[in-house]
Amino acid sequence: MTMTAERETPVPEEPLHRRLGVTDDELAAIQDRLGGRTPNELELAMFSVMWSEHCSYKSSRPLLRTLPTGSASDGVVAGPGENAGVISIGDGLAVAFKIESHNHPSAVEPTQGAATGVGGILRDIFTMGARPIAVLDALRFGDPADPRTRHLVEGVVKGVGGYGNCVGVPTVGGELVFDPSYAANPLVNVMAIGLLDERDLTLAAAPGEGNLVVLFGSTTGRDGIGGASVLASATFADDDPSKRPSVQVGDPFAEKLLIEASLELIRGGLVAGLQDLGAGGITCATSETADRAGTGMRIDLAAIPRREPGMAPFEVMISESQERMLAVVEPGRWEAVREVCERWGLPVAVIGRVTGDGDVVVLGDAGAELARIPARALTSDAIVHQRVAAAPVRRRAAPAPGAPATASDGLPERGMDPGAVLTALLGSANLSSRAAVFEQYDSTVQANTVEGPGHGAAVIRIKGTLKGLVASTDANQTVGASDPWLGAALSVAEATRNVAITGARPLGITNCLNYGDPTRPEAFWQLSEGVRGLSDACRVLGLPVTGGNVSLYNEAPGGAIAPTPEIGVVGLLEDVATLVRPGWRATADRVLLVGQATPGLAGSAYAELAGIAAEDGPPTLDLDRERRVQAFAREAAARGLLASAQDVSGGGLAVALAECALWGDRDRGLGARLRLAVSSSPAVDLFGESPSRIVVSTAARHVPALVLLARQHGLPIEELGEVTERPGDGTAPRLVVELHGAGATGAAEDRGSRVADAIDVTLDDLRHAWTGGLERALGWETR
Amino acid sequence: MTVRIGITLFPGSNRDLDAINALEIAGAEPVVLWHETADLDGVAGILVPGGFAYGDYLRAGVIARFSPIMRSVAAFAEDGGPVLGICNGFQVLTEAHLLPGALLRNRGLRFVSRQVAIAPERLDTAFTGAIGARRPLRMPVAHGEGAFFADDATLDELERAGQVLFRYVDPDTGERAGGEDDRANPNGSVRAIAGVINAAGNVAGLMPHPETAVEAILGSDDGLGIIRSFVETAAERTRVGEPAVVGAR
Amino acid sequence: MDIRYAVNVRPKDGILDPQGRAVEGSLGHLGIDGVSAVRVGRRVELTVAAASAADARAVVERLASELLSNPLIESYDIEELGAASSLVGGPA
Amino acid sequence: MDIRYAVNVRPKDGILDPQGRAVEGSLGHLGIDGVSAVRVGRRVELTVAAASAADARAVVERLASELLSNPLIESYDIEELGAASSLVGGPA
Ligand SMILES: Nc1ncnc2c1ncn2[C@@H]1O[C@H](COP(=O)(O)OP(=O)(O)O)[C@@H](O)[C@H]1O
Ligand SMILES: [Mg+2]
Repeated sequence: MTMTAERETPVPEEPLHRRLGVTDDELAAIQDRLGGRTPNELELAMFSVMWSEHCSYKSSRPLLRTLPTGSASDGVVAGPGENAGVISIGDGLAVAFKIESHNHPSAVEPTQGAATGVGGILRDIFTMGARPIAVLDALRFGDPADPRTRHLVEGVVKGVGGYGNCVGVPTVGGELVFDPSYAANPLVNVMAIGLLDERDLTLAAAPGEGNLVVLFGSTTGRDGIGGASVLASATFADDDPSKRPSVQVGDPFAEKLLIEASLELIRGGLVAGLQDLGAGGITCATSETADRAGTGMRIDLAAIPRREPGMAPFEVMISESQERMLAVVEPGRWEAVREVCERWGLPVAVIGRVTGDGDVVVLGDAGAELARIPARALTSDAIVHQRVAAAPVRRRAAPAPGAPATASDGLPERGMDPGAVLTALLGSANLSSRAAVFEQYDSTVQANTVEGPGHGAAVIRIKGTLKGLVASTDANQTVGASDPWLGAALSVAEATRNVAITGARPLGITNCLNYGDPTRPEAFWQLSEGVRGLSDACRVLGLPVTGGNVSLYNEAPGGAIAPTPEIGVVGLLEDVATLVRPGWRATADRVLLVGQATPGLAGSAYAELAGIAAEDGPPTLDLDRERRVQAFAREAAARGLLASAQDVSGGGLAVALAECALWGDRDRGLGARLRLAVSSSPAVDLFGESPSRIVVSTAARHVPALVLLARQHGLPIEELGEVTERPGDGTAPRLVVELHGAGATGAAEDRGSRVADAIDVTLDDLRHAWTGGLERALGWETR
Repeated sequence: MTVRIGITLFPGSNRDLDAINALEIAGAEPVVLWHETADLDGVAGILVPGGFAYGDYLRAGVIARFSPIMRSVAAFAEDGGPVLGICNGFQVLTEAHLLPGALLRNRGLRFVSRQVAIAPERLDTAFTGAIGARRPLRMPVAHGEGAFFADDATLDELERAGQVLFRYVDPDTGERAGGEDDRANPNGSVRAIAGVINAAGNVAGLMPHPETAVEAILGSDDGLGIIRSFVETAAERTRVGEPAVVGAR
Repeated sequence: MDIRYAVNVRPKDGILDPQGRAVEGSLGHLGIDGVSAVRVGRRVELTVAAASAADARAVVERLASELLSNPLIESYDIEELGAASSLVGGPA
Repeated sequence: MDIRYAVNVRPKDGILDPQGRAVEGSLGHLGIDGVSAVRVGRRVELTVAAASAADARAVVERLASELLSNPLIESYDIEELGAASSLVGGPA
């Protein structure tokens, strides 16, 4: 649906094009592309959808051109511009992956909005000839205590699960983040991964003048006519509600049939091109496939199977009815194509032909020509806006009285017991276990899930090979709010680190850029800084960006969302048996910290909890060090030096250690006795979220080799202590972290106490906090 | 010669790949049986897999019951052929009256997907013979309508006749799970019943997924014993050409 | 003749109805009281074309008992909604 | 007074009804024809205790619009089933 048009509520006396969200200069540009002619109603509707931000990327296209998109040498088989990125993984196999947003529809109708979001991204995957093998959902909402938020969470989770569970694609990971900036504008970003035989790679093009244009899948109704709704009410004077555009409803059962039928058509070599129908419906699918092949198309409206009587031509052309596919078929193959679709119980019809004139032509009753538009005018030659970017002027507020002067004082000044802080963080809405959500998702169907949701990156084995795929989604919106470049770079760093610490080699990146109104200079500045951060990080890490999606206008009267560059990564594990997991493995293993904490608590979970003044800046990111940390992790894993590896992210080192302990010994839990040198401040060392750090454990005999390897990569490494044995007396294992060094003792003396100089908590207490945290935050009754 | 096991494929079945994988590991030859055909292709046993047959709209499993293939499956079961229904397959078999009871919406009203623990009540059946000593058996559940239900009279009779095949148990203590408030009972099944067998002893169904728990790398291979038992029964039957199944006690 | 029917399916008495319970549970938040015995069931509306009203009725009876309800756990009743006009429903 | 009501919730016209479609698709297997325009919805039966019939009605109206139906994709109607006897429905 077109975000632009949805924003302004139409004023009747305005000219039609404005009511459709088409500006005056855009209308002029349209006339220019029509050789001076003024578009009729139908043509205008088609342009209004295709020139929407959502379909045309008219604000972001210039920025996206700056991203590194990789090349054949990176194994990239298909990059941006296709329905999904495709990267070769050897053995004649390739992986297709892409992330996409369904923020707006989910805000309106959470269950159907999220469900159709899953359906849409899955179609992008199997359209390429890949069987979908995994879904990850990255979700962002406002305050979990707010009834409105709870309604949205309940609905979105129901929608994601209801759809993924039924189509039989496991949902293996994602994110769930609460932040006030999403209160009125939740984010629902869904990533899908597919596996294909490289020979089956299918592109969304319409070659071959005279080929048939075939529509199969669900029938066409008035679903999600969105922006053009004004046209609906303009066209239908009467108030028959059935004639108003309606919410898209997902039918996962139909999608499942669509997957099987599409893959069968592709394997049988029956289609010359395949395109799913998403935003812009038939208009988008026809013009894009024609433009890609440099052809045109003639569409016969009457031939399109309808769900409802009395639909106007524009409704049929821009309807966003779900679960539909467009295929380009050589006339000689039509019978075979029909047989496949009908066997799967799917309506199928020839709705037109590929032509040579480069125009998309819509024919009405008795062949009357209702519209004629050059395909490229709707797609590759759509208007591009050069938006204005301006950084905000920041006024530095005077520190509140009594507020800590420097971050380093944060913890001691407040006299907090670090063990209590850790427990509070683990039980917080954002850091507690997400199980209450992902246990509503089938994460095991297809029998390939090696590591499902809950313990860092997800791992899927590739049956018939030794290989495994490792995937993660991440976005850092808290730092991005003050420094959008850093926020984006950190997002890439964390997402790829999550994958690298398993021993896998990240293959490439897909991204979903969730930002505000690009016509606002500050919002556009955030977007351009975000793209720059994404681009810089990917260049240093040597990763191609193979696709993604841009969602703008994520604003409400309350303000815009924090800039949210959602990053999806897929990595390759050559031998899935060598997978390194985050949980500690065995008693007496040594625990080491690779990397070093740097100051800067702004944007951390601790800062939020302790109310650290915003003057304290965010941590810095050294992209080259990030690269070396990841290279170190992969090499250590490859040489079998790692018993476990966990990255330091939300909640800092203390939370990372707690997760290693709780997830230890296959979730039964393992304690540890550790000593941590506190350089500057306990808060920074324990709870700071400075990047490029990982906690590893290994058998004592491997320690020297590990230390040497770290040195070779120019990385600081510190042995913290060892994994302790389960107490024989049946009492719970403990996590003990003694602090020593200047920072710590100073703090202790100030407080005249020693408690704050050690974390000493039982795993039972940590587990209780971590396990129930999300349900408590959402007011879900625990079961 | 490896035994051929049929897997019914309805539009919307989605654990068919899991079932094929498990049967191959158990040494059988999987044969896909399309819902529109009534021809069983000479298979020695039939596995009705998980998924959302016909979308599971209306009531899970009800629409599948009327498909041509299910009429043949009913006949196959009638003359003693071994039939195993897993998850959606269990729902289909109860709707088809090949198994007692019904599967209601999970008491928590939410889809439940996680590792659970179950224990067999009997080892002398066509579906449990090869399980061995391992207890409890860990395997995933993934369903929204898995709360087993029957009225008390029926339940008493099922228990008396030894037709309760699996119960949910506490993963740590191995003790029978409690009611709907016990996390070990993922869906609120009455008397913690996870699976049942028919009186004749040749048709069984369960909600958890043994066919997905057949390789250590997938988190558990505790399900393999169940699949093996089923495959061996089918193999046995082809050898002697008649039911090698133990009926109700 | 075309006749439109509704088939109402409800959980049998004595069968626990978690959906009904959930509705009752949420009444508090809405500040509603005095509501009890909530039962959540299905309502299926359909149009039958048959030679006679009796034939049509027979078709609905069969659908209701064999497909739309499970006698073990559900009971049903049939409502006749009158002669079907094309406005009612509209093809799904 | 105790009054028993039924709230019938159905997908709005024009809104895709996958369930209705699935039922229609399965009729062939049942050997049933002549059935069309199948719409699958919910039926919620409940008892309201209120001072007056008007009050009771108001409660149901509110429940139907705020809790039992999703106005974006569903429409509903309310049936009065008469004075509630303990036989009707029965507590969940
Ligand atoms: N909405 C969700 N759906 C599925 N899995 C989720 C979701 N949210 C979080 N998870 C899983 O919970 C775990 C914790 O999430 P997160 O803290 O973002 O992981 P990490 O710290 O490794 O980035 C991860 O395994 C993640 O995949
Ligand atoms: Mg994360």
